[in-house]
Amino acid sequence: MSLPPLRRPAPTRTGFECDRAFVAGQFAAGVAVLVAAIAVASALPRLPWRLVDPALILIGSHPVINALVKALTVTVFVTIHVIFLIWLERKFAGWMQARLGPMHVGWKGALQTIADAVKLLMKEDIIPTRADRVLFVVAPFLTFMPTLLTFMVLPFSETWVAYDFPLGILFVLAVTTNISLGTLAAGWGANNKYSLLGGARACAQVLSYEIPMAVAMLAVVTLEGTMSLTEIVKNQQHGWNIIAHAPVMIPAFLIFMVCGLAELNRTPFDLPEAESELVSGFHTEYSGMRFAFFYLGEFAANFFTAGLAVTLFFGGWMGPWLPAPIWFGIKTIAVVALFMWIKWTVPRLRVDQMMGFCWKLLVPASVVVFCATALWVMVAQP
Amino acid sequence: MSSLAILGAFLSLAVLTLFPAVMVISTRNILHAGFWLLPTLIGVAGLYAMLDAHFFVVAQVLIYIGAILVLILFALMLTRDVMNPRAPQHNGLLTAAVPICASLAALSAVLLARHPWPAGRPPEAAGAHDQTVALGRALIGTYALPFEAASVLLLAALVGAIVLAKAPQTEPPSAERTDCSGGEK
Amino acid sequence: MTVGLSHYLILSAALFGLGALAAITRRNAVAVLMGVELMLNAANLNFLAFWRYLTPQGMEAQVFVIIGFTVAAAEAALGLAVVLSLYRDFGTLNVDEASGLKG
Amino acid sequence: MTSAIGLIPILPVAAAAVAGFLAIIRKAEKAAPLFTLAATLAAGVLALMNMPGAGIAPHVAAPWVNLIPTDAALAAPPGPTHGMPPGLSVVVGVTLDPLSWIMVLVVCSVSALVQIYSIGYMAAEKGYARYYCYLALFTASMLGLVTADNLFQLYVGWELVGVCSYLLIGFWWFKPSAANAAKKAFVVTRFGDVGFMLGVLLLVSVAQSFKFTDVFAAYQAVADGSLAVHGLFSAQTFLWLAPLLLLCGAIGKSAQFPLHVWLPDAMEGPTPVSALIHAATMVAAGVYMVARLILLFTLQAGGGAGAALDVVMILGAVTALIAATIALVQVDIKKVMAYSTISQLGYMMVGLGVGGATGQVAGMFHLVTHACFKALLFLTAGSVIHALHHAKDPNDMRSMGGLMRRMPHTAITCGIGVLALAGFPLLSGFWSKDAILAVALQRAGLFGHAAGAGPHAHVALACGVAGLIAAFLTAVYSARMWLMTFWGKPRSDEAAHAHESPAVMTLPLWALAIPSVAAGFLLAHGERFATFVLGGEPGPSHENMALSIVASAIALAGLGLGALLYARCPAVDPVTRLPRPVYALFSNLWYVDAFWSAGVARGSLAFGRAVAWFDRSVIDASMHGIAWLVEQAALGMRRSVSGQTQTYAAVLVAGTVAVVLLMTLYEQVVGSPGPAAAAAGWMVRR
Repeated sequence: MSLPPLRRPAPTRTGFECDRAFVAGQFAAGVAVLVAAIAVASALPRLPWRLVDPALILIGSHPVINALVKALTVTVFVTIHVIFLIWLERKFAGWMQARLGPMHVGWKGALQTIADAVKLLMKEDIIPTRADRVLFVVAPFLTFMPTLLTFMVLPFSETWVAYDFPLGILFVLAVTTNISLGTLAAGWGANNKYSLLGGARACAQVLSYEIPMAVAMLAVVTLEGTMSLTEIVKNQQHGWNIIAHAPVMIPAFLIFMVCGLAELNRTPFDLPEAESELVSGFHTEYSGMRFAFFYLGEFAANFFTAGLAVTLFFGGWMGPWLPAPIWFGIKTIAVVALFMWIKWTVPRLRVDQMMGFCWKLLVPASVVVFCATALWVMVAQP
Repeated sequence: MSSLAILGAFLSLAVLTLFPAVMVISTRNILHAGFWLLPTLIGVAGLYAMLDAHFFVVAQVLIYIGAILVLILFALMLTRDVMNPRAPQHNGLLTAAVPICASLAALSAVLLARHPWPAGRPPEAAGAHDQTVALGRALIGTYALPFEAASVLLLAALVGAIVLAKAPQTEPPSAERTDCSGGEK
Repeated sequence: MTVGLSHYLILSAALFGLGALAAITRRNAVAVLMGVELMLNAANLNFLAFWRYLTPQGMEAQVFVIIGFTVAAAEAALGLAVVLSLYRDFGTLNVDEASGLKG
Repeated sequence: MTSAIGLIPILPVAAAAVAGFLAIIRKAEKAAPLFTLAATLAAGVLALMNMPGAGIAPHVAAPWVNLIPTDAALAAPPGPTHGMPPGLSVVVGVTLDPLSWIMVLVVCSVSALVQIYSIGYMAAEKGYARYYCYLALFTASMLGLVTADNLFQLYVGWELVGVCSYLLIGFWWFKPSAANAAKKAFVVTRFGDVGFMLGVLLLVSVAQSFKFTDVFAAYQAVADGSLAVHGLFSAQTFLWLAPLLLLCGAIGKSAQFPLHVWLPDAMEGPTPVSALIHAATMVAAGVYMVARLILLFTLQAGGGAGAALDVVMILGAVTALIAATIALVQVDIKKVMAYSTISQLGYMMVGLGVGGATGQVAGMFHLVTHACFKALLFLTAGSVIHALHHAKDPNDMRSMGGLMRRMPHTAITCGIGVLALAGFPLLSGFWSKDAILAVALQRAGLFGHAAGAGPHAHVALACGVAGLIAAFLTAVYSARMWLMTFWGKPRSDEAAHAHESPAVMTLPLWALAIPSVAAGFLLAHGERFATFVLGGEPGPSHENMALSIVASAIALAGLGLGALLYARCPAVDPVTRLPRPVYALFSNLWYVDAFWSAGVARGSLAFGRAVAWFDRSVIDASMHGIAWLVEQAALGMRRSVSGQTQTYAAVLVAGTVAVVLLMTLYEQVVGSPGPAAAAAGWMVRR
């Protein structure tokens, strides 16, 4: 009796054996979509709006209405771009991990995030019985609001900035610190020890890394002599800071990047929400729309930090041929991609390592960089 | 803006400042009292903005909210096991202190309001950038000494805080541990 | 009716009174600190109001406010260190019970 | 080199510091004499190199060392052009005029010899370095005193030597007698020093300067009537009061009657100290001071009153006579010498009391020769005591005798000293004592020149005769002392087995014996001493053959009487066979000590007890009452200190509100700011 010969099954294309080039193409396509969207948006001011609707001009010139319109615009942008960023992140993660990522909803899963958002909106709004209801409810907003505020001063171009604040950098520093209030409120409000630990960790982490980050940003301020973000970009028209002043700006950028990662609670500094230790940290008990807010804030901060890095070090909206906002978008997405690359590559630090790294290395290093910048200014630009 | 709008802004900021301050005093939950401090501080920042003190608006947010308030809340969380919202939150001075503090505020308010201050508001303060530049020059120029004194104060506070907060190296035996609160509880 | 200097002064007097009330009557040491912060805020508000209305060209008031911020920060840091050692040594934050200076 | 004379008082201070350091660390104590001796010798050499010539007195002033800067001096811009600050200020200065120079040499040489001697004498003592520290400090103070060019420095040195004397008398502080003697010396001299200080202040208040030259000028001006004296005193009172007050200091420091009682007790200190301080130098400070300021006394005498000078002379004569009689009956060898010293100091005062340059020269001459032979005598006494230190009372002459054969160097040098003291012809004491008697008796009109008797001739005559009697007594007790100590057979086992002291102690004896023999002749010959002291101007000669013969005869008679009585070593001391009341008077020290202890000390104690009673039952009681009230009030107020900081804060706020409210209401009612507002405004303006 002879048994039929063993046959290997025919290879099938599964999600786990996808083509890397294919995924990269999808990623590129996503970037192209975003760029196109921004291009369209950048064309909008060139359209003859004034001819279309004089009433709109009237409304836009009134300070209060002007402010409201700007606020609304910023809010909408923050909300919308996060949808794209989340999709991008998932695709990127898929690419890094040699899989496809979301594929089914919309073209290449482009609408997956919207579906998820709808799902979150539909979910039951759970508030734990023993929770501190007020703080539990307020916390997501406290986390999201500062991030939203930072976008006010982020210059997409010379004119595309909601509030060209002369003390922009200081404003950014002041506002971003307040995120820790939200994490504290969330950690406390849930009445859960993991949440509390996560909240405390997040607070300590943000406060600690704020210092080298601020000093690194002050180095840029020293170099430029202004705190206005638009002014800083304009001063870079003869060369990006990181190239023109490479000896001091490259270290400053590195410090800024590390601190930015920590401020964003991203790997390798994602201790406050370390899933394996703290079961997602301060938003363990959150679900539904409240959880969405945390997520929203996190991704918006991601984009903002990248945009700030671009503004400070990579010439902001400056660039040839293309409109200014498109350049800004390209550069920012590149930095965001850098963040994602790090996130999906590096393992998490231990909590004592993280604090020690900040206080023992980053703070002194940032001070050294700051002093070096002052010397550089004195020597190179008398 | 019209003067009415300014008055409206002022009044709403005053409410934003004072009502949470009342809540800071009266709330039983000490952590909530800490969070009530947030609108008060924001209100004060808004008043700074009305006074054209642009730098201090941001500094208020950065230092008072970003640093001090967070520090306070942090301390409250570290000591949460002694927090009991059901225990009385005010000492026996409450009945005496309310009229005292009310008369303090009322007396100062009356005296300050009656004083013949120069009427009107000087036309324009310098812009945010110029103001900050002037402040920076003042701090490293005319007022370098106060500035250095403040930095020394901060350093001393830093060292003092470390010394105070550092746990004792060797715990004395619990039997011999002195009870500083005295035997007259 | 325009907003004048006395408006700000009265507002800061009220804020100062509230802060003093918190500092005097609250039993929790941290709440006492909060009251002190309120009082410092009132003082800073006074400084800046005087600066805006009386000496808009001078820098004294602004320098004073900087010092005030510094003092507030130092006070918060030291005060919280005291609170922590109070908590460690007494097991309470009730300032009524920490009366070692009793005559 | 002249500027280096500033180092004369400073070098011993440095040495004292080094010795003190050694004493504190208790290491290498034996090295202390090296430093102190070197400093003392260096100071002496500095003085030798800067010998004042005719009309030239080396002087350095340090205007930048201004002990009492005046406002004007402080306001003056600093710079080399500003020499002496104006106004009442003390410019530190060191002067080396003949008077100072002589004193510096005496102090340095005696101090150096005593330090050498002490190497042997103190070898076995504890506190060796401490001893040398004190000695060097004393030397420094004495040098500062004698080189001062102003009253302030003089006074500072004056008090410092007093302190050093206190420290050295009480060197063996664990002996109650030494401690008491130190206290007694300090307290008794304080009586005089109070007067001295008042005198200094009186003079300075008139002269507006501390400098001697200014003081003299001012005093002269007051005498002339060209300077008015403001204040409590009239010009006439000032003229006699100021020198008398200064004399009070001399009475205390130079142990004149009636404040001499401290000096015999001071013999509790180590014997070399007695030689240096209580024979040669410190006790001479009073004499030096009077000589230095003789112009004040003399000017006043020239004014016709003469009271101060007469007081000096009478005091000196009384002291010389009384001390001599007491010395006659003492059995303690050091006490004999102590009273002898007092007696000789009285002689010097008699000389100074004659007044003017002649008296100054005579007194200082005797000071110098006395320093030589009395230091010698004390050192020989120390040598004897050192040899007998096992005896129960090594000072008691009754247990000595026959030491001539055991201790030949000591005996011979002591004999020289005794002869010099007694005024044996041609030895140093003869010349100086002769000079004093000569000036005194010449003022009385005897043995004199054609000028005849000076003012107050009867006083001078009485004092001269007293001096002659004292000279006789001096010869008697000198012979008694030497014979009881060295002649005959030993009267105790210790005396029988005594040994000569080591060379380090006998060499200084011989070094002092030479000037004891020769100094008088060398200095008196051709009036060298007078010429030098008076700055080149040859003084009038006082040598008088007749007086010399008389004095020699008296001295020889005294020595002969002493030899007659004591050469055969009588079992019973012949002085005890004096008539009983006389002996009682002598042996009870003329009841002076008794007067002080019974009258003054008891009186003070009784007064003190009364004051103490008042203090306890009235002042203290009222204070206690107040304290009780405060305590009761505090017990009541203690309740308010609850330890509750918040309560304090509440009270603080309430108080502020109340004060401001009251101020406001006051202003409302009265219409003007109240006193509280004014005070607040004043404070703000400040």
